[in-house]
Amino acid sequence: MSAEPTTKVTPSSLGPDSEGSPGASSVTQGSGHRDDYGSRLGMWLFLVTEMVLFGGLFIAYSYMRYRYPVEFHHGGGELNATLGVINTLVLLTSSLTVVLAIVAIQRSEKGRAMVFLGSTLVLGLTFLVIKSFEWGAKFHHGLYPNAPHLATLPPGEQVFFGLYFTMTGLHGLHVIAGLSVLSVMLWWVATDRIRQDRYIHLENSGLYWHLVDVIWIFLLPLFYLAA
Amino acid sequence: MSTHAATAQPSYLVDTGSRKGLMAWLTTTDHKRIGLLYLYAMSIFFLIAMGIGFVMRLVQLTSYQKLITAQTYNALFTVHGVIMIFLFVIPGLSAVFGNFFLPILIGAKDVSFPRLNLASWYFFMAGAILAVLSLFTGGGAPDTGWSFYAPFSLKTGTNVSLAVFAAFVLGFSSMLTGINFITTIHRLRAPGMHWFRMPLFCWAVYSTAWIQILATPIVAITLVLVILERFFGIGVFDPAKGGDPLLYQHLFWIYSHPAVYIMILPAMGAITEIIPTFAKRTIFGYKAIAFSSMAIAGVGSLVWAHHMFTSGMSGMALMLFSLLTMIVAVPSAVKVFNWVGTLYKGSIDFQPPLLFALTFIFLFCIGGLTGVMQGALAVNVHVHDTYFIVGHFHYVMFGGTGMAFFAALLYWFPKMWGRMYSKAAIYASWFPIFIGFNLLYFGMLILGLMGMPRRYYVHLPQFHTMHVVATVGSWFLVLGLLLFFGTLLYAILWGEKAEDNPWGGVTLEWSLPSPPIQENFEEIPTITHGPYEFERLEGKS
Amino acid sequence: MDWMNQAAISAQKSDAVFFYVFGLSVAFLIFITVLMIYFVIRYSKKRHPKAEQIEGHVGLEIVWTSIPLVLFLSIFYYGWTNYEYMSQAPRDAMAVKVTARQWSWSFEYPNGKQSKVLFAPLGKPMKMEVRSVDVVHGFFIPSFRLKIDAMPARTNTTWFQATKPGSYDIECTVICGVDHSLMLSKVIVVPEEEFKAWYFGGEEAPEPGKSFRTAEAHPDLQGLAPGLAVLTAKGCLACHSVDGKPKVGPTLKALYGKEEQILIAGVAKTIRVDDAYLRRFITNPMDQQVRGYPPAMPQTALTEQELNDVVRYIKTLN
Amino acid sequence: MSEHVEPASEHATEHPGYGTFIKVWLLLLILTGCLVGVSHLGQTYAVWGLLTLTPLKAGLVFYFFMHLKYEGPLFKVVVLVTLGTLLIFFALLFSDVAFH
Ligand code: HEA
Ligand code: HEA
Ligand code: HEC
Ligand code: CUA
Ligand SMILES: [Cu+2]
Repeated sequence: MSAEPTTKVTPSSLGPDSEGSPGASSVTQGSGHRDDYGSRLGMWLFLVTEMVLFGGLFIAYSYMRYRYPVEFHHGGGELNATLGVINTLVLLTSSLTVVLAIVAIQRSEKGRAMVFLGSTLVLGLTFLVIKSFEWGAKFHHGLYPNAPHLATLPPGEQVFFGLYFTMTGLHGLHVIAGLSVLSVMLWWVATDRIRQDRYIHLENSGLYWHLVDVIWIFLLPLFYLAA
Repeated sequence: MSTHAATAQPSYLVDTGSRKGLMAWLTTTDHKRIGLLYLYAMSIFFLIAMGIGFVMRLVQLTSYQKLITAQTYNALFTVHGVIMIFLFVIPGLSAVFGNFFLPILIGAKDVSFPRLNLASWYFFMAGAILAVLSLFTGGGAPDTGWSFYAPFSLKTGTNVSLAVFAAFVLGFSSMLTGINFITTIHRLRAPGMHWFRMPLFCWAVYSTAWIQILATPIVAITLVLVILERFFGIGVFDPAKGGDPLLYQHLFWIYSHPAVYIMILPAMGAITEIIPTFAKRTIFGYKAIAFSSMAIAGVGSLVWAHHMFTSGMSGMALMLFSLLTMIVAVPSAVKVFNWVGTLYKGSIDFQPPLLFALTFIFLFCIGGLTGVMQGALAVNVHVHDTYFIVGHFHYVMFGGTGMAFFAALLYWFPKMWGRMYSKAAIYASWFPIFIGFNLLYFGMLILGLMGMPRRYYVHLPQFHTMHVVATVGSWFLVLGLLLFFGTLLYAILWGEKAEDNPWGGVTLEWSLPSPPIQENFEEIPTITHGPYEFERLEGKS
Repeated sequence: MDWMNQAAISAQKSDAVFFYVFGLSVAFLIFITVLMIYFVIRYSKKRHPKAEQIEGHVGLEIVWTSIPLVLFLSIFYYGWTNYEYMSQAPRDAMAVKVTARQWSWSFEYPNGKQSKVLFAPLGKPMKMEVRSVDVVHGFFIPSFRLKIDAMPARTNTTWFQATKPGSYDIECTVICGVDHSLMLSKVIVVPEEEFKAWYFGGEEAPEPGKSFRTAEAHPDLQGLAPGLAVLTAKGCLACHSVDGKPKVGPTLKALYGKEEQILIAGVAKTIRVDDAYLRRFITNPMDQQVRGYPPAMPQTALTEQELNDVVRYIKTLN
Repeated sequence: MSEHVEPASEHATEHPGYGTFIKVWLLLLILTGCLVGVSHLGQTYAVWGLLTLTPLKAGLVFYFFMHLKYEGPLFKVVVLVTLGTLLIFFALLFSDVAFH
């Protein structure tokens, strides 16, 4: 849900008569003119809240890691680093395709833009599939919160897996949110609601997607490479 | 003022769209109407929570202990605290007066994202409804206090999960409002309205908005962790699984201390508007006040652990946080002195809003100074979690934010509704409010020093006398508040028509008709001077 | 000086800082309030029809930024140094393990002795090692200005050195559930010899706290009301006053007919004190517990006649 | 809006092309490789890798993919303030944990 308010709402800065005059003399007044810069500012401020949201989790993580260095080392050993790295590459690439889609739109290459956006969606889904395999394996081994097996492990490892599921889970939710938003963007590109002179929504959705990528960039070494 | 006679646009209170009546209000994107929506909703919550406060005082008379069990009492102060904090003082001035006046004060027609603004209100209402639901569903009303300390909040059978989720949703509303206001101030200032020509209320709302977006997400994630902990047992806060209750306290206060500045900054901003208007002179030390708002927002984010001095933190942390706590008090002091300085050599027109503004200064000083006492380590060990704290925060939250809310309401009332209230009735209500307030909360300060712990259903006999004093104080307070709200309610419905500029103010809102027209300005004004230039007015008349 | 029952060195340290801040606060509050009122009167519209537009004064801003800053820093420093003293137990302090649970306190001394009330020798440092077995609690002795949270899975320490014999409240300050406000106990400060007699004495050693209280009680039984004579002889007055002062146990004054909260097997009930209750309580004190008091009353054998006298005497105290 | 620091609503600079972003992407892949490599060298290296390479990667995404490079100063300030705040939260929190 997180990305929606901003993206949904940005159109409101486009008044009924905003279509025609991108280069209006006074930049932004009232509801009568479109303010792309303002929309991007709003989006960035929203990203600020997302950064701090995950920041809180990173704070919790480092606090606990400081308390339980050995257990976190062990916990990290249980995770599948290869899958983690593959998923990193997948997400990085999906990030690339989003910016490329924007470049394409800027050049009025609608077809290409749709291909790029489509690949982003595919890559995002790939990420989720890999992720679900990974979670499935953990569940299989009884390494999930409240599992009888986990309860036999030292406290620090229980915390490690608690954090692992919380942080990757929350990240996963963000991936799903991002994919939903990007699907809408794909549709809008297809129906020409996003085009060369008007692509702020795509841009903002892209920003969101990149942030999701950045968060993963941090999750990789914290969990998968911790051992 | 005659220029407005021929305004083409109708007042914002008149429905012009296709929707009429309630529907027109519930779908509005007009920042003024949204401000009022907040105000009406909030007033109801405020009255309920005050009613609960009143009942808690009766319990302390011990005569009502048959009606209210210990469990109910624990639920009462939790609900009282949650409503007051999350539904009243945090959104408080920012959502009501910020929404209504921020765009007007900077010469804009609306906020940057009007629909997001309405969405924030719906989030607010959703959070409120969830909070109310949490009282009657699951294991019953939460009994942990508004701070939801783990591991008690993880173990109690009461409906903490839903209450915490409600707080999460309310936090979301608060963040969205913050995003909106920052963007609005950056993008929608009228031509010529550069930063140092903004009225100081805008600076206050701006710095508040920054705290809203930088601190709120931390509490959001903390509350999510509590929910996950309760449902799935992730073990981050539960010592049985290796978690750490201290981590919970850190995360909770990282937000909840800055939150107290979310409460007070817009309140200070409103006071800064009121004093020059009635002193008929420019504010003393514009930049000092503007920067102190930013300083409070900045340093205020660095003092959270002063709520945890007895929790067993490291000596290093104790020292640092006590030091930072002292530093954050400085900008507040600067503001107080500048307000007093603004009265100097003014030409003071004594009116109800000024009376409440000065009452604010007095009560806030008591609250702030007791805050400084608590910030001193050696004293904190004694007063922590006693009624001294309860006294402190009622002084700053009720005497501070609450009184400023009242003052702002009195000040902008004629503008918002185009009607005037009975000044005599307001003056009359001030006496019981002031006397009752101090009996009630100064009584609490003394109780705290005597060693009365907070959140106690029953107290030891040596505390009884002071508890009686405090309870009697609450009766005076009720009397005054009923008169106060009654007067305003009467005025909204039947008050006489107000002038466009009843107080002789010079900020932009007073150049509009009362009530303002739908898009605020027929034509966006061009600003050529600072916000409080009273000579210009004199020159004209 | 006896400000609010100041009974330990930590209390003196804390109060010193309090008075320093309090003095400054009162001075500033009066200064600001008086100035405000004076300006409102002196520069009212009538007396001063034309306002002067003073935009500010850099010098003044600097003054009223730096003076409070310096004062605040001094408050910090004073508060911190005194706190350092209050929190660092001296090496020779006797370490007592304090255990909090929903909803009671227990104390364990280095030699393994345990008690429900805390016994402490006068003028000797006592170190508190505070833990909790369930949720967070707060260990608070108001008369010592001493507080430390009882955390699960973590031990917090503090210490005190009592300066006055007597019995002082211990309260729980962190909300910990329905009986949070019943989680009370006492600390009993006695001269060192008496403490030692108990501490080194065997199982049977009498609990400390008698000496300073028997001193108050009547030594001479002759001419006393029969009930009072029994109370004195059986040592009840060690813990109960007949004049309304709270001691280890509740006062017996005005007890009869009073409504009270008692806990039976942990469940709170409100009862009215009558003959039957008094008899039951005195003969079997461990079966129930009075709210606000530790379950510390020893069972004492009384004859039926003595019991009658005591009950009759308690009735006369109304 | 005369004295505004913010640029007008249009991108002031030329839009970068496909090439730039592909180069950045390659760099990101390489850095990820380095990070994995370094983490095999032992605990200390892994931590140092984490502390240097990860922010570098995040920085690249912010700077190029998220167009910070092409935006005015305001957005950079916003990001810096956020990161600064988080950093201070970390530091102050560790004044507790690290000195026990
Ligand atoms: C509106 C809300 C608000 C505001 C503005 C403040 C302002 C301050 N608060 Fe308060 N506080 C709360 C709301 C607020 N607080 C709440 C809700 C709690 C309890 C939460 C809970 O546990 O439930 C709390 C608790 C609390 C504690 C923790 C107590 C404890 O639990 O142990 C502390 C400790 O340091 C503290 C300190 C301060 C300080 C130093 C300020 C400063 O900002 C005050 C600055 C102002 C002044 C100092 C006055 C003006 C200055 C002068 C007149 C200058 C001259 C003075 C001198 C030179 C001395 N507060
Ligand atoms: C802005 C915030 C705010 C305000 C205005 C108030 C207002 C009041 N508060 Fe509140 N209070 C808090 C915020 C606030 N409080 C918080 C955050 C806590 C901490 C909770 C916790 O521990 O977790 C707290 C805790 C708290 C306690 C401590 C409980 C405890 O620790 O045991 C008490 C005790 O008396 C109390 C009393 C009151 C009273 C008597 C009022 C009075 O001012 C109210 C005056 C008004 C009236 C008396 C009613 C007037 C109106 C009517 C009569 C209308 C009738 C309506 C109905 C009948 C529905 N409050
Ligand atoms: C070691 C201290 C001690 C001694 C000695 C003692 N008591 Fe008590 N007494 C207490 C305490 C503590 C309580 C509160 C009881 C509880 O909570 O279990 C109490 C409670 C009582 C009560 C109930 C009071 C009420 O408020 O309901 C009575 C009656 C009483 N005691 C009588 C006596 C008599 C008679 C004697 C002597 C034979 C005596 N006590 C000796 C400590 C003592
Ligand atoms: Cu134990 Cu409150
Ligand atoms: Cu605080």
